[in-house]
Amino acid sequence: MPKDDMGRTMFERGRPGQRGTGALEWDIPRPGLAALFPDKFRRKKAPRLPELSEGEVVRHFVNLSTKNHHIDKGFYPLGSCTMKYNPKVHETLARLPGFTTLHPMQPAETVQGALELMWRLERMLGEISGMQAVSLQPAAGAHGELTALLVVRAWHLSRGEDRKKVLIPDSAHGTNPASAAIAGFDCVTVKSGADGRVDVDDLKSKLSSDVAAFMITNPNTVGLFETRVEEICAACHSVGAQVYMDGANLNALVGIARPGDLGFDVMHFNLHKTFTTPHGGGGPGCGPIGVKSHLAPFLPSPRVTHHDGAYGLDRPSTSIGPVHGAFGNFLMMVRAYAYVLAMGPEGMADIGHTAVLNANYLYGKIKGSLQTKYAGPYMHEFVLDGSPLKKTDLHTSDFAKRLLDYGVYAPTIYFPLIVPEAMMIEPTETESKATLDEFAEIFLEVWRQSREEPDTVRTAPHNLLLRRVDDVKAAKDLVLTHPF
Amino acid sequence: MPKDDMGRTMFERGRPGQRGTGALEWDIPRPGLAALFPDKFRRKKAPRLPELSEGEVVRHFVNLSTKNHHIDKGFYPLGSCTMKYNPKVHETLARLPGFTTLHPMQPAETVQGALELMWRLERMLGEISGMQAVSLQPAAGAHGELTALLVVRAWHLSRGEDRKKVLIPDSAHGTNPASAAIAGFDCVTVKSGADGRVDVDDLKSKLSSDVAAFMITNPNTVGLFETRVEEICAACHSVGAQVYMDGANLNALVGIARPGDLGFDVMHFNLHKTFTTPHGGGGPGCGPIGVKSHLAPFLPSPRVTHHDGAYGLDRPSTSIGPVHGAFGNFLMMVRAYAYVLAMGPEGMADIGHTAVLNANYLYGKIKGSLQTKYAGPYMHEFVLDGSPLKKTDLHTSDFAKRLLDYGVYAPTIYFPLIVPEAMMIEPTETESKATLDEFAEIFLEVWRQSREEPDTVRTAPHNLLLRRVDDVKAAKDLVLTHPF
Amino acid sequence: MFAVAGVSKFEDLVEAIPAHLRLARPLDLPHSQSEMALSRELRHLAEKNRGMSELTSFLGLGWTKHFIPAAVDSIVSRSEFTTAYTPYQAEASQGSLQQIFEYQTMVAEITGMEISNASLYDGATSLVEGMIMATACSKGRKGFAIASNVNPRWREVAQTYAGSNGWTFHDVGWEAGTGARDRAALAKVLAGHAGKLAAVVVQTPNVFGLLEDLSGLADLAHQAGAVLLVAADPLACAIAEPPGSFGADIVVGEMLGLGIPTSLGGPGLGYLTTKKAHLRQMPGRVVGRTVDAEGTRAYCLTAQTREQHIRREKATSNICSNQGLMTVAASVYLALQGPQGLAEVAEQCASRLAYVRDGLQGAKIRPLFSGTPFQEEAFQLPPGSRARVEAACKTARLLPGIWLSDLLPGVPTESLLVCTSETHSRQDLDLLVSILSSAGGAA
Amino acid sequence: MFAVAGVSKFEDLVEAIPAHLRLARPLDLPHSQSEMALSRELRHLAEKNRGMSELTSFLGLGWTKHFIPAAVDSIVSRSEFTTAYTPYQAEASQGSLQQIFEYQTMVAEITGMEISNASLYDGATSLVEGMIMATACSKGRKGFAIASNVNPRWREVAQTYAGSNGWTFHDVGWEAGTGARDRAALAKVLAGHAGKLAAVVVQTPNVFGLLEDLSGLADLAHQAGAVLLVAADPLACAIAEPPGSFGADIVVGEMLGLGIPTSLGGPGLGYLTTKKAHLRQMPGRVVGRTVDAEGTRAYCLTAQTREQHIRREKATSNICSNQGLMTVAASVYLALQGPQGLAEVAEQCASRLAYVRDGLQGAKIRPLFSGTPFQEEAFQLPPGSRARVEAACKTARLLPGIWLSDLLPGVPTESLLVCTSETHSRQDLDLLVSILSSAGGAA
Ligand SMILES: Cc1ncc(COP(=O)(O)O)c(C=O)c1O
Ligand SMILES: Cc1ncc(COP(=O)(O)O)c(C=O)c1O
Repeated sequence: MPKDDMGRTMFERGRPGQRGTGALEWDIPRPGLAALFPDKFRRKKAPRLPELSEGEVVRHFVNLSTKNHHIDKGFYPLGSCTMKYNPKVHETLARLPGFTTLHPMQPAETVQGALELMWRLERMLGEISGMQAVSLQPAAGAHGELTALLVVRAWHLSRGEDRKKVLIPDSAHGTNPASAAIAGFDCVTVKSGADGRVDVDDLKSKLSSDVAAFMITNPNTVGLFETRVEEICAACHSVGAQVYMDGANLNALVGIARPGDLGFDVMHFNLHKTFTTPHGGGGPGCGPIGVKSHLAPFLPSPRVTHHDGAYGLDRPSTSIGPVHGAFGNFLMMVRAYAYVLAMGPEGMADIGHTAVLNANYLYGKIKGSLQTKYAGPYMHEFVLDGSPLKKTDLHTSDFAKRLLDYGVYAPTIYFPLIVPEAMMIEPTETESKATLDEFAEIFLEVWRQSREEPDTVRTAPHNLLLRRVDDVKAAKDLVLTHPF
Repeated sequence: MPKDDMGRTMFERGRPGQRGTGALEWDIPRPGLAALFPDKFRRKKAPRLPELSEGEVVRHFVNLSTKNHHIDKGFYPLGSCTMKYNPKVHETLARLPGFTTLHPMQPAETVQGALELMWRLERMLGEISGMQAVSLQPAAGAHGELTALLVVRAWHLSRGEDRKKVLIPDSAHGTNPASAAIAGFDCVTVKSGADGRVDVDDLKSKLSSDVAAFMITNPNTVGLFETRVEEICAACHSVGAQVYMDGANLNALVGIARPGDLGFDVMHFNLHKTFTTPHGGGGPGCGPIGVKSHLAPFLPSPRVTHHDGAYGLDRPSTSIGPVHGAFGNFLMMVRAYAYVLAMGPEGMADIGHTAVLNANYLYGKIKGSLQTKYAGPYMHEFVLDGSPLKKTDLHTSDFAKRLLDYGVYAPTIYFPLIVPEAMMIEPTETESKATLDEFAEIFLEVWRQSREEPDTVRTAPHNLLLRRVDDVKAAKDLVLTHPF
Repeated sequence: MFAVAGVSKFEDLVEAIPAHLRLARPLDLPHSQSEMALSRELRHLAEKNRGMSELTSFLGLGWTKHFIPAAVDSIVSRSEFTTAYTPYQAEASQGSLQQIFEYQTMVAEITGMEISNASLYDGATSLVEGMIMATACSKGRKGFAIASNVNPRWREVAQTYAGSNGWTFHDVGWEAGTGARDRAALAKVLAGHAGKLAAVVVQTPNVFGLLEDLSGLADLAHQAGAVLLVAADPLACAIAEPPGSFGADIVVGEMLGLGIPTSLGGPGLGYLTTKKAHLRQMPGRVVGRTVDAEGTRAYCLTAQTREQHIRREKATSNICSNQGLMTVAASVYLALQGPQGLAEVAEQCASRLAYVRDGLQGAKIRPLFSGTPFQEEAFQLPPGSRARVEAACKTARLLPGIWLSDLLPGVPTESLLVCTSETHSRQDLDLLVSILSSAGGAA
Repeated sequence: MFAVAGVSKFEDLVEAIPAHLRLARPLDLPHSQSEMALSRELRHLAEKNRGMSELTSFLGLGWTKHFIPAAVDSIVSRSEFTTAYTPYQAEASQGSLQQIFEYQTMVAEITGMEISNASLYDGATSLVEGMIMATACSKGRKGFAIASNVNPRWREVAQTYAGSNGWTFHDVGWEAGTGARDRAALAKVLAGHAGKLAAVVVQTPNVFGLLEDLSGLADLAHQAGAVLLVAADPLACAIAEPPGSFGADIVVGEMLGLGIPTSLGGPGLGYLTTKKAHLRQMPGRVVGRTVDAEGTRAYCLTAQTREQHIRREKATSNICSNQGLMTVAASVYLALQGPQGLAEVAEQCASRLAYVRDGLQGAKIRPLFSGTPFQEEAFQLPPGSRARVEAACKTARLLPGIWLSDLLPGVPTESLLVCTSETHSRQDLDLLVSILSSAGGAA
């Protein structure tokens, strides 16, 4: 029976007329729908929502939930995603009625605590990053990228320049070019050098007075610090271009080095990575941006102000305008604020230290199998080249699926594009040595199987609720809603 | 790896010096342990508690948790246990700081809401049961039994009688005789008749002026209403004995008939059954007792009072005294109170109706396999006679283990003692017809296997994390704590 | 661990960071606090706010307080949903995948559309994504015939994106009597910008809380070669004919309120539904149904060639992380309510507004417009009464609504936009009516 | 469904209930309420209480408020633990079983004993169960040498059970100077009731909050053929030598506070640890480690022949449902703290009491006894000051402690039992000191 039940939706359960909530009280007269809406507005055919009791709904979702891997279950080495432990107190605090019941249109004097929290968090992020002004409004990293590029665009325009190009390394995350395009820029790709870092000569050759910004991830997506960052920034600045840091990998730097000190003009944070707000199966995130002071006037409105002990809101005319209907994902800010308080200066420094040590330790344990394309040491993550798997006609995706069989998640795969058959591993600082050792053992075992019994790997997974999922069929059939 | 990891304790993980909580603030001088305690009091060897990070602790318990069957996962047909759905709002309400932060020694004027809730719940239980006074203090059903028997004893003593015997049917739950023994009584067993109900002649033959009480479960443990209840009560009363109703099966009666109206003098409730407070893997429960007015003066102290709009506490001198250090399991009372409000008179009546219908429906579906020993119709549960399994050399316990393989829990087995190889099935009113149908299908399939491939059943379970657990070895080795 | 890492000390690991660029001091942050201390601090901040459990609030504008059954958070808070990542590895992520598939189905059903994506940040950005999508559906056109009675907070966000995308907005005003979009004005825009319009953009209920009559609108848009983009309140759709029934091409909006607390407006949940024919232009993630190697039903992310990680600068959107967990909240909420429960909540909201309207009638306070409201409506108070009303509300700890003129040019300064929901008791409504009647009644 | 059930209507199913005994009217209960309405009502009741988040409280007596890390409830509230039954079917209940096994291990470690059961209702009933067990260990003896400084609330409960069990209590008073049990009095009782005593019963810290010196006590008890039964505070055991080190036979007590909120005193968590030799007399459930058919490590309920469902009236106890979920709370709490964290909490509690004692010293308010307190201590205020102190505390919304004389005969009316914990800030302590010093200081 469990097998038959796999994938059965709510729409295939229940019975007509059932509902999971009790009838509401009518302490006022009930005019009836006909009296409320003229016929032309009234819905004729009810939406086919499930008809289940509360118990059935709960059972459905509880059982669904257990079909997920998640951090509280086991190791989650997704590179670039910083799957670290999310402290439970954040969940409690983000559920305080004093935060959850606030309305975005309330008068400022009734939301002083919320504004204070945002004001303080902006400054904390500023101190951590070495940036001079911060906006918390973007709802995720990509949203931050886009917002930051709009800020850069506004700055250029304010100087009478309508620059058209944004330079982006070939190792960049897909959101970088996508954000640049939506911000109205043309993307120009900068090559990576033989060492996996930006090819500075290629960069220089592409810099011009039409370049609005260079977007660079640091540490970059192969886990390497951009050692020539000063030279890069200087070159960009010399043609009037801004340097943007994709801060998705900030976890590696906290307490070790600050983007602002490195020369960057603007960056985004992923609170759902570095500041451990939970990923929620794909969000909500929070993607604040930090800027040097020359860009500050252009940050999204409203801005939180603080005068004479009172917090307020301001909408400067220089601002690019709002990028979110309200203030962004406020409850994620609550969690990040609590995290910074828990860490303090000492704890913050430990984050980067342990993240870097864990990554290099883990690579040390497994490098007898697959190897990286670019030499380390690495920062918080490393990227294996999966090409040797081809010898037994396997792909990185096969290897990944086989890892799942051992109760761990797979690394990020096929990203970045500059490493063939890439397998990107980020252990994070919250995993113990014991867990790293266990993962290394699993990894080496799968490596052994890849050579000695490749079929086991090719047909993985074997131990999960499902065998290999047919994504080709999914893309062909495109069944995107339940066929009633 | 998952298999190897089975059963690994917290004590086998972690590393010395690790802890899952941050250091506390010392905003006062820290005298140090040596200054606080003379040497003779100071602990020399720390307890070997786990040394883990918060993330490791959470991961440990989350993974443990998923090794449980539970109501929110699937059908839980444990007879006599009333495993019905526990509404989620109860969990929220029982966590309101206005309830959880109360101290039992607070002045009554600072806990008016709590006292009001208890006062009202007492009266609600009184109305539901037809009893005239209720005490919420006992912490579980067995505690209620014991408390009730002490009340009965005090009443007899108040009349100058020191009666020594308690009569108990052979079908009774084990707590009945155990409670009677601890209340200082000698237990005398009353036989069940051929119809599964109390053998009234046997009862009468054992009644005497030395009998303090007759304890009877109604509906009884084979799911039958004691039709001759009036005659039973009259016979007992005629010799001055009290009639006690074990209310574990009250779910079958709510809104249909009231124990007080049936003639019982005293009873206990299981809020963790009829009033759906969650079972918590074995508690906390809550076992209020209800009595007719002649027994009320003897109820445990303190009693909640209500005069002139103010709630207070009283300790009548006639009381047997307290049976709990405080007021009992207060947060369970909060949940039960919310449940009564949600149900209302209409919902209450539905409980009994649906519970009874579900039980008889389910028996109708499976009676082609195993059958009951005593004829129905049944109230909320029925008890199958597992003897036919012996034909293929199987036992009820084998059958139960095989059921587990299909993602459902097993019925209560080997209870009551009057049915050989008993299998006691209580579906409850919160299960849908679809779930009953699914269970019936599974049951019939296991029945088929029992005859056609008994080895499959004998060696079950096959699909769970573990195969059959060796309880004989457990009882022999008696490893009751982790061997460090 | 250093030995395995191939170094002898930590500094060796970060030698790639030029020494002078490393941070030589501890960060200037508050000292590390215990969970007890920081909980106290956060509670203190929370208590500095006056939430809607303390104030009686009639604020709406798409962020509406509804009652959230406890079962919602009991599911949302399961770490299986909370601490998972985007479900990349389908075999170990069926929980989130099936949940999203079910969410997609329910949102499509509610809006009357064929398909849905897996979420967008919020209502305002869903409008923007809808507009970007419209430009793609119309092969790059950049003009928008947009109703002036679309939520101004959303329009502002669209404005932020307009410059870099080269968008032109052609405003379509509202009718003075009904508050609905001005049909004549729309006809003019359509005629005046033939061949340039990507979309006709309307919202229902509009900023005045009034249902827009969508009949015939799709044809008008399509005749102009544009798509019909409708921002719609999902709760209103429970009882009002949904945009899909009127041939809308893209429907967007905000799901906050349906299982999601207002939380200062975020995290909310932007949705986008459309026709299957427009799938290739749709932004964001989408889950499809398929099978595994043994034919067992399974779900996975699909149609990914639209997305940034594959198509990079040619992607339909830059969105990556979206509002995943909020779709869990909305899914549980909608599943609990079912069609009946959802309709009852909607009816409650509308009926409570009618109760307020009836009450104000007595004090001669009339709605600003004659259109059909759902749960929000603008009431016209006498000139000069605003200060009196505000003072009376302050005393009563009541937020009576939003003064429309703070939001929108061209409306009288004493128009108050009042939003009711099932969470308002009769007493709450009576209090509002009595304050508006006495402080705001005809002097 | 009726057809399958073999009847044509509901009444046929309940024909066994004589018609005149059936309830002919609806129950007289409040009307069914929606979740929203009943939540409002319960919140209203909760708000009628003044909890310890609103009052500054120094109440203790074994129900002590400690900070509970959020991870505790995040585990406890998982329905896997909350909605499971007693783990009868081991193969489908390993979660609860292993958790209980780990709990047993931790409680045994903390108290320094060999084995533990799976829980009892609360501290008071754990004392009773310990006494019942002692009678079994001593082959039916019914006398108890019991210290008068055992928590009177617990003694009262024992008294309730005494009559029906035929128990006799021989009180052992306390020393006027130290507050500890009176050794001479104990010697007298032991001598006077030779052959009749089941147990010597003491508590540490005792009702005055003072540690009892247990050395030599086990020998004295054993010489009398009795067992040594110690009620012990598990948190004190983190830094104080536990009863097991002194040869105690049975240790009982209350775990409330350690991951479990005070909640008007329940649900709490009674524990009982003992020597392996006494297993057969131990009340309640116990989990043991074993293997499955393939040799994989497994856990199951064991030693069940002691229990009511097997032994019925000969069982060691009548207990069936116990406090299962509370053992999850305590287990998570103890696992999070570890030995270091638990010791730090204990040290904080004791240090904060020392701070109060030092502060009161200045106002010449001295402890009632000279013994060594853990986190609770009785202070002697000047005669006649109680009313003044109570009035001042009421104004300051402070519960300064428990007036000992309300609880125990033979102590001065102005002895105030003050309990401190890590949750008291320095300001809280200063406030207490200042109120006691001014209102309760020498007049
Ligand atoms: C390097 C990098 N940049 C940007 C992003 C986009 O962030 P988000 O998903 O928050 O939009 C990611 C997310 O995975 C990333 O890894
Ligand atoms: C018939 C019956 N009586 C009494 C009890 C004891 O109740 P409790 O476990 O709450 O002590 C039970 C529990 O299973 C029972 O089924």
